[in-house]
Amino acid sequence: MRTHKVFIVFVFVVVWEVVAVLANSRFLPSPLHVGTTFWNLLSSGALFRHAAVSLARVLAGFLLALAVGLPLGVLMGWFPKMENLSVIIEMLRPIPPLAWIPLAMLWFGIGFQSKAFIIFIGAFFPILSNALLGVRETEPYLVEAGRVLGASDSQILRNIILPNSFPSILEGLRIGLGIAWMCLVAAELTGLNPPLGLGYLIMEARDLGRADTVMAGMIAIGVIGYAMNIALRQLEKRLVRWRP
Amino acid sequence: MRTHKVFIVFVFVVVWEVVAVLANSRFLPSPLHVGTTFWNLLSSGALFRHAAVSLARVLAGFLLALAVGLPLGVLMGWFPKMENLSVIIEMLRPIPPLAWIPLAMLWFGIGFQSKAFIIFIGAFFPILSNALLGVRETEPYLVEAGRVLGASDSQILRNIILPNSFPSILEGLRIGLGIAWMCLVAAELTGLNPPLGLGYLIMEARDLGRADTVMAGMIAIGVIGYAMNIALRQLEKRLVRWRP
Amino acid sequence: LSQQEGGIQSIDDLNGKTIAIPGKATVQDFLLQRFLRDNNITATTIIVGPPEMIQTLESGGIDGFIAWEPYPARAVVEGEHMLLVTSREIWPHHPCCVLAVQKEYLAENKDVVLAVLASHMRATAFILENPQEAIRIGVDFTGMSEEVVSQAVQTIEYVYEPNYAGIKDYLEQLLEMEYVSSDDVGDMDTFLGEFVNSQLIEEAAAYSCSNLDRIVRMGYLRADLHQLALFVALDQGYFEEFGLTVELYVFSAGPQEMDAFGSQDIDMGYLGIAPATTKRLNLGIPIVILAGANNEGSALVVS
Amino acid sequence: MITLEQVAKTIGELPILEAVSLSVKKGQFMCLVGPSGCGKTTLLKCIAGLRTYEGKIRIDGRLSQGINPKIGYVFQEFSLFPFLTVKGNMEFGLRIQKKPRKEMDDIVASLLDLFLLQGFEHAYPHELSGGMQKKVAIARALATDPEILLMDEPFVSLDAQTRNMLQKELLRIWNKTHKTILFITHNVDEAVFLADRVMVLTRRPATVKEEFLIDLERERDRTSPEFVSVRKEILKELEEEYVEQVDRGYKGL
Amino acid sequence: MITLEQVAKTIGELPILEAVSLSVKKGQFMCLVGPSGCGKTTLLKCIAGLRTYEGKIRIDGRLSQGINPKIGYVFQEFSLFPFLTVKGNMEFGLRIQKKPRKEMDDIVASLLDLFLLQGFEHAYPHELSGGMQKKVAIARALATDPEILLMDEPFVSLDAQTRNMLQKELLRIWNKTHKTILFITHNVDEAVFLADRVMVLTRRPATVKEEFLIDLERERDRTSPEFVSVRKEILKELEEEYVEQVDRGYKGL
Ligand SMILES: Nc1ncnc2c1ncn2[C@@H]1O[C@H](COP(=O)(O)OP(=O)(O)OP(=O)(O)O)[C@@H](O)[C@H]1O
Ligand SMILES: Nc1ncnc2c1ncn2[C@@H]1O[C@H](COP(=O)(O)OP(=O)(O)OP(=O)(O)O)[C@@H](O)[C@H]1O
Ligand SMILES: [Mg+2]
Ligand SMILES: [Mg+2]
Repeated sequence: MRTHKVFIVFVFVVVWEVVAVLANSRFLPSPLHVGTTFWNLLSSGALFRHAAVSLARVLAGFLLALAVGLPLGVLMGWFPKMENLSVIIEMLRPIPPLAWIPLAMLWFGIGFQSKAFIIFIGAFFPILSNALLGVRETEPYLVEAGRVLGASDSQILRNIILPNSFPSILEGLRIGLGIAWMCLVAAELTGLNPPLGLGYLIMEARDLGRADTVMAGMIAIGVIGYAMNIALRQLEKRLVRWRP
Repeated sequence: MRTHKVFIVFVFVVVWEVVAVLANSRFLPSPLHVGTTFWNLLSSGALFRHAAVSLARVLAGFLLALAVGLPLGVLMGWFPKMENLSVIIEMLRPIPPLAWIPLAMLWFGIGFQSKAFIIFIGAFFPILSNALLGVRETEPYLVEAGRVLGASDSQILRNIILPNSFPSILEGLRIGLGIAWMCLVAAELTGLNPPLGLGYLIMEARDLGRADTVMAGMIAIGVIGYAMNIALRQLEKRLVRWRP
Repeated sequence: LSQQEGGIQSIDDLNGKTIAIPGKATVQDFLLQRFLRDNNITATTIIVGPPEMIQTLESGGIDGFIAWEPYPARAVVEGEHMLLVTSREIWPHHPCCVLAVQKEYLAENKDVVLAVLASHMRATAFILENPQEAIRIGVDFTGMSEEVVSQAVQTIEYVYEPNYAGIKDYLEQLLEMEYVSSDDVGDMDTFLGEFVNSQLIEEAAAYSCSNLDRIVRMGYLRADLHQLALFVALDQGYFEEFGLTVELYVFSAGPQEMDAFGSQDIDMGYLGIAPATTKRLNLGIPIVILAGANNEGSALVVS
Repeated sequence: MITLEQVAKTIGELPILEAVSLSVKKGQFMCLVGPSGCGKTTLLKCIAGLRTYEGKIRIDGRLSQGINPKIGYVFQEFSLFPFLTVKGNMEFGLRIQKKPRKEMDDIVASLLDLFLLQGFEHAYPHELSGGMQKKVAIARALATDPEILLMDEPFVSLDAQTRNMLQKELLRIWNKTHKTILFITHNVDEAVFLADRVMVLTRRPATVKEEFLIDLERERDRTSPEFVSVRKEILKELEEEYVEQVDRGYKGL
Repeated sequence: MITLEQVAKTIGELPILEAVSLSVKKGQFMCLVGPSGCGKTTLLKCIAGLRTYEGKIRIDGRLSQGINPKIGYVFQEFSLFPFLTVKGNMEFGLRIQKKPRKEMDDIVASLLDLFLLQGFEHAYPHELSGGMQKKVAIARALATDPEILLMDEPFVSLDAQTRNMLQKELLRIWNKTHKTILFITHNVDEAVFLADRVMVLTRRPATVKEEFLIDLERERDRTSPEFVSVRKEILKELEEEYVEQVDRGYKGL
């Protein structure tokens, strides 16, 4: 498996190289060029500083989304009445993070919080959505079995619904995490002091026309996002050993 | 249910009104003010023109994501080897749509396609992800039952896996659709001819400091997104009657 | 001087304050740095998107900002804030927006370029001669209030001569700060000689034609009063007089317009000198600057 | 003590239960038999509070409302928690009752012994055979030592020896703890071997057709003439319902 | 014709099957009995090609590789497609074979009749009782008229009358179509009533312990002395395994 994956990444890089050579455009720098830039950014420590700031923002927004979205999704799946909230949620869901920026700045100023809010907006809905799905898809017989063993509503939620919908919840986390990173550029578009962050790095490089740095930033986001995704998968493997 | 929902929207508007009055800031217009702006945009036909263009872009990107993401997700869930592709996918997933813009313009120019591509980027991953989840979560006994009845791989996919993972797939579509709309502003940030689109409307209003128009645009996106979501739910209700 | 609640009345009050710029390597970035250096002030600069500058100023997140029009004008009109200095006072006649053309397009469609240039020059003259009428056109095109537009045009110097000296000055600063590499620039005068074409202005002045029957794809920036000449030319039908149809593409910022030049989706366009220069060099996007659109037109705003 | 008064239930257009009235005294062992699909499971679920119904159900004299903690239930269908091990499943009710760790371990150990499941405490349900799953489900219901046991075909899928052994064990536990037991089975032999009373239900919509008091000494001899004769009588009642069903073409809707 | 040569299977550390050799001739009806959890289901799944194994399995002389379209299978556990109606489930195999609509409808209609499920063709599995679900599962396997039938406790959860009726129906079908049938049951009575040969398996790891040829006229009389005596002998064999199991504490792992 591992060698397969390395191979696939290798093929991807080769294809990119070929396309880059054929296109011969500064807009599409070759992997080697991007790699050099990446390495320079890394060894100068700049990449690390950008990444650390972004990671903090993404984590804050993501954890907030988790803290609000997961319980809300579970409750909405559990209490039919709560499902009515979906009317607000489904309306807020499609609104672009970029459109939230003015309001986020108004509410939270230019600091950390407004960035976390933008990321929260992105991660919140899929987490909620998949938690709700997991709860709703729990087979009724499991709930009944819990009931006749004397479990209260909250015990059924904790001891049956949650473990049973874990795969679906984790998928929601994975999607939410991906979107949290997706919202990073929007979050780091404005109000930066100091001007740090991978999203900022990308947009500055883009404004200056540094395609290699843009790609280095994209790769940094890709790699960190991938690593966090792997961490979630490991968590799943450990917690969902019971699947056939 | 319906009255509950109307009530919840009503509460939401009232809270907004109160907050707006308390904040007394021209950056947070009251619902009434926004409502008037919305109505003016609607009756002048401007909102309709913006919405129609955006809808076409979102639909194109979303349908493309569906056409690629759904089969790919199903195949990745079905063939263990295909799962190795996830290494690329999980790396591409967190990259922000805004960062894709330069490449999108390079590949697809400035027109409809590059906008659809940005939206595709957003909708693709959750659709793929939830399709994969649905396939992987299909109980093995269903596959075995199909096998002993002589079903081939493709028949098992079509006649067992797909109907069985329908709820999960539809959740992916719902999430993907939400994110498609979320990417609209990013997609409509650049190179518009004519200058139409709800994302454009919002960003222009933001430049001009028209908070009421920004919000009217957000509401328009919210309402259209909600309507499309309802359509998906209706589809689910009709196709998943078999749930207990 | 009396200072109420840390308010800024004079230049010296800026010491130790936080001032927002729209982005690194923007003209405003250099204006502010020059201003701070000239006045021996230290201040923190942070990046805030222009649309959010006014509200951030009001919420206390920053003490001042430097931005292009119409944001200073809006701050004055809508928020009763104060222009501490205009960019004219910091760097007189500094270059700002320009009219650029795709190099290849210039070679192959010189007549079209001349027609556009001639229209641009006529429009600029119109603005200078009929300021009130120009303001009306600005209001029509941008949707801003008349107050804002008339406030804004006061700080903008509308020109058509390409500001060779100013661009050179700016480029030197870019090199100094390593936003562009000297490898790409090579010999400065050779580069600028190619990048800034000052001759066509004269040729255009004498150009006449009425039946070009051509389409030109033109980029411009959303709600940017620096590009008033374009709006005037459209409004007054100057392009049509040449038999030219202008297909407009709107962008939210200059760097994006440069990308469109790069992907050859537009032929000509109005945009800021900063993205035009940096992306010309860093991405090798072959554009030529034909004319200025305006000089100056930015200001430092405080509460 | 369980009392049903005119309990009825209709799902959609289909009447499932019709005017079921019966009562099981405290400490009694009652078996329910009836044709396939007649409504036995539905009836048991109504008593457990898992289904709504018309009419009245009283548990120890009080109108039943929702789930009663006195009741233990063995489901007919697969009902183990797939995400818990054998041990986790057996412990579930004890955890809910917040029993101390030590006590839980003791109970689980003795259940593992009783059901010959030693060595499988850490296996997940999908790693068990059908019969083993059934045994875990019974053990889970017994673990909390409920006053009332509702058992829906618990011994199905077990080999004859295990079944016999568990029948005797159930009787022993019942004797010792004076539980009230309501037991569904298709195996008339089993019903007569276990019960104080056997209730025969009609074809759907189910109602009480006939009641048999089994007044035989325990442990009962399956070959004794009394045993065989009651067994035959019950089978005859069932046969009637079956024939009726076949004649009427068993139209459901 | 099914031939097993030294078939063995181990899951993890646990040996399930050990050197199982047997053969079922074409048109034969063989029953498998054995203690709970000994490996019967595993053996049947190996034959169906649903599990990997060591050793050799031949179907009609050819080494079995993967699923064999000649084989029909009735699962022990719930196995209906929850997203299909009763009719949809019964039709599934026929659709796979691309049978014409008319033929499918005829087959489904006769199966609905046979299993007394008329009126339920549009019901989904979760709307059926346990016994009804079992019947649909059997019907689904019969629908495609496979040459070989592997049946894992198919008649469990059915009332005595339905069970008897279906036993006879199965024999009738078998007689008419000369199917090869391998049938798992815990009901020794059922085994002796149905089979040409009854194979007793040992406790886990399962291997063949003893084979009984049932050379009685059909339709068999369950009370005939021969019947009763074979039944007793088989039960004795099973008892031995059971006792052994209990003695050894049935340690699984
Ligand atoms: N996936 C698995 N992982 C681990 N062990 C398994 C798995 N599947 C089956 N087993 C073990 O294999 C043994 C035999 O199982 P099998 O289902 O074949 O028994 P059986 O003879 O059909 O029993 P029953 O009569 O109860 O149905 C059991 O001990 C079971 O625990
Ligand atoms: N959710 C449901 N929707 C519709 N019909 C249902 C539902 N649940 C049960 N039924 C119907 O109720 C009737 C009785 O079902 P029940 O499970 O109580 O039967 P049973 O007596 O337990 O049968 P068995 O002996 O087969 O287990 C059946 O005809 C079944 O189709
Ligand atoms: Mg039942
Ligand atoms: Mg089995």
